Amino acid sequence: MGARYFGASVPRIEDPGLLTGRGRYLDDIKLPGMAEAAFVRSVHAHARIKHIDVTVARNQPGIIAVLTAHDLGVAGKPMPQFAPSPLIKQQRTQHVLASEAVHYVGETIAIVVGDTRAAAEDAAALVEVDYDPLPAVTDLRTALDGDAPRAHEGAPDNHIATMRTKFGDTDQVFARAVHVFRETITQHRGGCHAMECRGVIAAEDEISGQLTVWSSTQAPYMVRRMLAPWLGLDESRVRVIAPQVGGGFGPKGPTYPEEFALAQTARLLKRPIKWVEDRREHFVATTQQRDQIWDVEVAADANGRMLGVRGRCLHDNGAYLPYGLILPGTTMASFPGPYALEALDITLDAAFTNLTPTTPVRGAGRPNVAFMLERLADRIARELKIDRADVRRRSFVRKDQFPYATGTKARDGSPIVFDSGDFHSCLESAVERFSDFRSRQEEARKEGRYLGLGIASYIEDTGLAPFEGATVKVQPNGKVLVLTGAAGQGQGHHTVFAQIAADLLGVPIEDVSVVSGDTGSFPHGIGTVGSRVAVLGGSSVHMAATRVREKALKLASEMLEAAEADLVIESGRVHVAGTDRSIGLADLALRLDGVAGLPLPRETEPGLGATAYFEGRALTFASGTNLAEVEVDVETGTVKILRYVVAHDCGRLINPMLVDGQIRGGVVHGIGNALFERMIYDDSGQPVTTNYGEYLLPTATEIPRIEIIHIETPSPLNPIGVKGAGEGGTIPAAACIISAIEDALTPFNVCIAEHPLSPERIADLIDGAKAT
Amino acid sequence: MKPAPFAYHRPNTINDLVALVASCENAKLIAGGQSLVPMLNMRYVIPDHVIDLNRIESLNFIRENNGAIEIGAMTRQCEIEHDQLIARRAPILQDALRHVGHLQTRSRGTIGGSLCHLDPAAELPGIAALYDATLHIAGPRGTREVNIADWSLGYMTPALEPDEVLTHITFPLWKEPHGHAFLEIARRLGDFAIVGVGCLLALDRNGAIARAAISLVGVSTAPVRLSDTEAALIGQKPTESTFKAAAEHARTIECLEDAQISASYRQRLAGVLVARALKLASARAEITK
Amino acid sequence: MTEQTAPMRERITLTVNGTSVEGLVEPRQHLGDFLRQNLGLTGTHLGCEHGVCGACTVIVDGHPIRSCLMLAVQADGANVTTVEGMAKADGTLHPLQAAFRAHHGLQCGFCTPGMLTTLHAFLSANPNADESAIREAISGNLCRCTGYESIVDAALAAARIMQGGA
Amino acid sequence: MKFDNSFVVPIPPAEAWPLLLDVPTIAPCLPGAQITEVLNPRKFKGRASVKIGPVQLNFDGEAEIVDVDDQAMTARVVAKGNEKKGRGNASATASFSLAPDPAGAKITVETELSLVGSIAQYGRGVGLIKDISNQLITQFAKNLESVIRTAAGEAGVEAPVAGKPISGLGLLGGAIKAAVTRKFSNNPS
Repeated sequence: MGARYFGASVPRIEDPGLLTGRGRYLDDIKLPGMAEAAFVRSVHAHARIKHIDVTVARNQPGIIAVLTAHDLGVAGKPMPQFAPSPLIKQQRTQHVLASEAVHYVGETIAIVVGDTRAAAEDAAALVEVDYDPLPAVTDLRTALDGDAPRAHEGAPDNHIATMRTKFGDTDQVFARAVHVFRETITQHRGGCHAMECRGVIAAEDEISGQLTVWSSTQAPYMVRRMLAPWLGLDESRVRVIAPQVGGGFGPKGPTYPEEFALAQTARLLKRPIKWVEDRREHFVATTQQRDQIWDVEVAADANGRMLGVRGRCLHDNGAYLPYGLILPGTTMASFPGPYALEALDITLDAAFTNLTPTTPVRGAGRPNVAFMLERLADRIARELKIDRADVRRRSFVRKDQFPYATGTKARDGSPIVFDSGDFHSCLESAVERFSDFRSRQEEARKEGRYLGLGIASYIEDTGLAPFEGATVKVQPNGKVLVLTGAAGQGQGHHTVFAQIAADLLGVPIEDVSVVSGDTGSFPHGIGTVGSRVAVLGGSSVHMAATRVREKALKLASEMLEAAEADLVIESGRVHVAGTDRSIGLADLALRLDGVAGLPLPRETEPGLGATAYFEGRALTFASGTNLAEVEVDVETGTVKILRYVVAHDCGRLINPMLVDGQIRGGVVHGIGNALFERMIYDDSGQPVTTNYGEYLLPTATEIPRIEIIHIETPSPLNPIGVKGAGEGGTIPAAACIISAIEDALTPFNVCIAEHPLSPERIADLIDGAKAT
Repeated sequence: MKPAPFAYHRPNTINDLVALVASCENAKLIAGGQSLVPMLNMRYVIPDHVIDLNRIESLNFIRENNGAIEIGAMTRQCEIEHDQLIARRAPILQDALRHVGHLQTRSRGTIGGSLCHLDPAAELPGIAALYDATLHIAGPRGTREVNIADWSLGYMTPALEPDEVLTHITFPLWKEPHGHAFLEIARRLGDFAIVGVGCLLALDRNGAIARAAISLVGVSTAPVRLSDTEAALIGQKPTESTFKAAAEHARTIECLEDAQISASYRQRLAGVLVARALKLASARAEITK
Repeated sequence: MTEQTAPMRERITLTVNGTSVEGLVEPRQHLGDFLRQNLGLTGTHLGCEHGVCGACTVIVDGHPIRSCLMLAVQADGANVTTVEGMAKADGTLHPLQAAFRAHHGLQCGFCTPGMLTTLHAFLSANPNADESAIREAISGNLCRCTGYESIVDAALAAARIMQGGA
Repeated sequence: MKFDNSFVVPIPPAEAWPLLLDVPTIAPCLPGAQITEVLNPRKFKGRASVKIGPVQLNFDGEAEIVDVDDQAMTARVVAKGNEKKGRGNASATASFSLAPDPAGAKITVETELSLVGSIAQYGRGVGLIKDISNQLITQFAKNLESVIRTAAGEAGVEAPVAGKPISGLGLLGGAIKAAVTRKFSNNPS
């Protein structure tokens, strides 16, 4: 079997509908009798609710219901914990509707159901909530101080959990190190900002009692798992469908209060109800990420080789814990980066604040750790006056060390092992594109222009456990159907699954269709988080399609009376090589679908199909190095990114064009984190950047072309040799841009240990450095 | 994010408009709507009546008259952006328009809407200030004129009575050959200006500065003309040190601050951009000499 | 239900994708909602409803506009083209649509209709646009997926085809 | 947001103190504010209007005098209001204290104001809202001063008219002036 599609830049099978306005996103779904909902949300960051008066609101035209927690029967019934952990000291999940207290601006208090969204908004503005404001925790730096206000009234403190990752003897390594440097590093939160906001439709079928929930989610199976027991329903009575989803980027992974509220309200009112998050709601009600403060030390030898890292991280989890400790956990799992450290000792404390809760946003904790480690690497270079790339060269895990046990341990206690990689090749292939940079930099400085070259390397643990699965089936018309639990949000999963199946079954890709994200069409799934779908979903399609292929060959060999070894599958038919004898997959499928009175061949299960699950027993590690060239206008502090190069290793490429798309989008998200996106709250916890004029996403004019170099070290851990590619663009990008800015400002001796950086902040840094 | 309900009116003539405006309580006029509709959608502004100016044909024109460019209040930004007369006679308007929102908002946005909305960062009021423009007002008491210097009464508050409407704007053109420059720093192209600087500069036969106009947007609630700086420039040679001195002046103007931008940063940019705009305008003035 | 009076509605007539349509709209309903809800043309997407993201861009009388910032009642008598009106009746994709597919100019597809309509109007008026002009033209369209480069490449390729080149 | 104001009135503290506790007199000192209902001698319903550029806000709410200490001559007015069209809530605590002064009595008003909801969530307006609030409260203190002076029989001082809407452009102009003339300590140079 020669790969025809695997490895080729195949145009996506998803595109024709999306290009002609026929994508079916959540808000495009219209059900008979469907009402629309709006939520009354907290305007306070922290307050007791004294009273909620809905009488005026209820009497507005076009209003069907205005429901509080008590009306909905959900008071005192918080949402379940998605990811329980014994480390959690204070178990706090949000109530579907708050009835006693609110803990961040945007928290749901009441649901208003009307004939139209506009009518629901009219009435929502008339719900009177009488609050008793309480002091709010809005500053992570002091959140764990004894005298800090409590994010939750009556709590002993704001401490959620302490996590620690450690190997080697840090005391000894730091004691004998020639160099030890200490840094305080700050990273600020941003949002997901998928162009499609979240949305939910819930409808209960009166006769069957079946509850169907459409949700713009990354994880429909998780929504079902959370909803069914909470509603007291068998899982079989709850079907969750993710329609076309307009981007996810992490925050569409958790299950939200709105999903619970819509389900409960639809059942209560006995009619379908839709809620579509508007952009202002998205700014307060969809989870955010990246607030962390690091106090760390790095030990290096005389040549600048990194020996050890130790320190503490303060992590802001916002007002609740909707996702257990998964987000801080991804921070800890990102060590030791690509570096062969002798010792590591990191302690993380997660804290509650009265801000929007945090869960993973593209990269999760990894961009944080990459930023921290890369700032330390640059610090070593600066202090030792050596090339920044040399610190990496000397500190990386070498190619001959793979598989490499990092020293860290997985949650089950097993050692973490880098399965494959070639960190040095990634580095050198990117570095060589800037061989003339230093001379250009010197020339430019003579003209008063400040160029900088940034560098950042990273690893990404991908293919997160436990599993994804797929059914591959040849239909009686010869066309192939792939059913899978792994839903997509624009990555092109259907295309890559179709590529894999089409190759194995010898059919044109046009003959493969994929159905995903519907708990009613495939029994088990986890979700599209942590760059895991190509690895686990792709492998499961490969396994299932391989079984179908074997089944087809076995049956064809009987029907064509030829040895299996002599058979080839091409253009939807099984041929006896070198003859004109053949049989169509359609005929085989028809045969196995069965005809009354005609027994199936012996030891053959019905249907020309198979189901397989691929279990991710160990992580597969993607890696890479980014370089960026910037110019800083030192008078205004503005930054122009002139060039950006990514050298990237995600194992074998199923579809290079799609991988490039993932990388470019990811890099631009990271550039947003570095230069543009800042979610600002005032001291009382009011968010003040709740529109796109003030919260800035990167735009086409601010972004350079992104050059991509692929290094392929196939993963030995899965049958197709792939590693995840969804977040690798984002992970190093902020670190790379900040590195470049710092490099440009070397003549001013500016040191940068934070992001995002506004032009004003850059100007202040220059002034501050001049002054010292 | 849907607006609160309102009644809608669509007059066809200025007279009908003036009558309507006088008869509607809590009304908002909609021109291009590119600032108003977001405020409606976000329910910052909740009018009982919205009066649409888009069908009043007589408010849409660009013409030269008596040494001045006259632009009707409902002339769309994209029309000014591509107009040949403007390109010849007041190209700085087109330079500034490149920074006004985006392709799609300039398709609807109007010059009159921009002047009446009077956002502190808006570019077009800054150009009006640069030219000492006159605003022509119609109302139940007849018509009147307001100089741009008297137009702002405060934050987003033009000198317009509730029953009056802006009909057109007159930009007196400079008779002498001159150079122009419009420079702006915003976070991204099309964003609200942190600071924008417009500059017109004429040189005499000896190469000294004969006339100068400098206007800044973004720094205060209304465009700021640097009259003292302009006066000090007269007779000076257009050199780096002249520009530097002007920049020093610009750095001392009192500036607004908000959640993201401090006053001192605005002052810094005012200085930098004034120097750069003067340099560019004088280079262009050299060519026109 | 209440006895309060129904909101005032206005009757409008306009041409959408070459077909004359009528509608009864509340004055507060914006054009984007009218296209989506009243006409079922759900290809026009609402991404921010405050005029920044560009996903709702449609072409009105030849100009790309944000349909969340234009009241439906204002479109009375207008000629509107949405993404649904770009392909030929026989299903042949517009050169821009084909180029978007060939260059992977879309991922989640949510910003795509706005990108397509913006570029359709822009390239029709500026057939020789270069990369920087194209980037400027779509600077009012947010995309979180692609990083824009593939969209720019698609636009450059489509511009060549729209001019009758290779 | 915190604002401190103080002024001196030419009457002894013992005479000024009861005036200060007379809410129907002091409430209209806040520009744009009026009392709509007296619930009890120390609790009132009222209304306040303010215009921020194109945004006209109308608050309905309650004010109550609490913690009155006639010995120390201190009291607090706690007020809160909801914007009638749901655009946010305002709450304020004004702490009054009276102390002897060579010229009569010195009145100190410390006000803590907080705004929440959509009106507080527009970052570009944050600086301006602070200036307008400062201007309102300064005007309140000035009006209060003149009310007390009038009550004390001082001639030529005009008391504010209850319910008179916020002094429109003049007040706004003042706020703007306050905004643009603020001195900044972190001036570069």
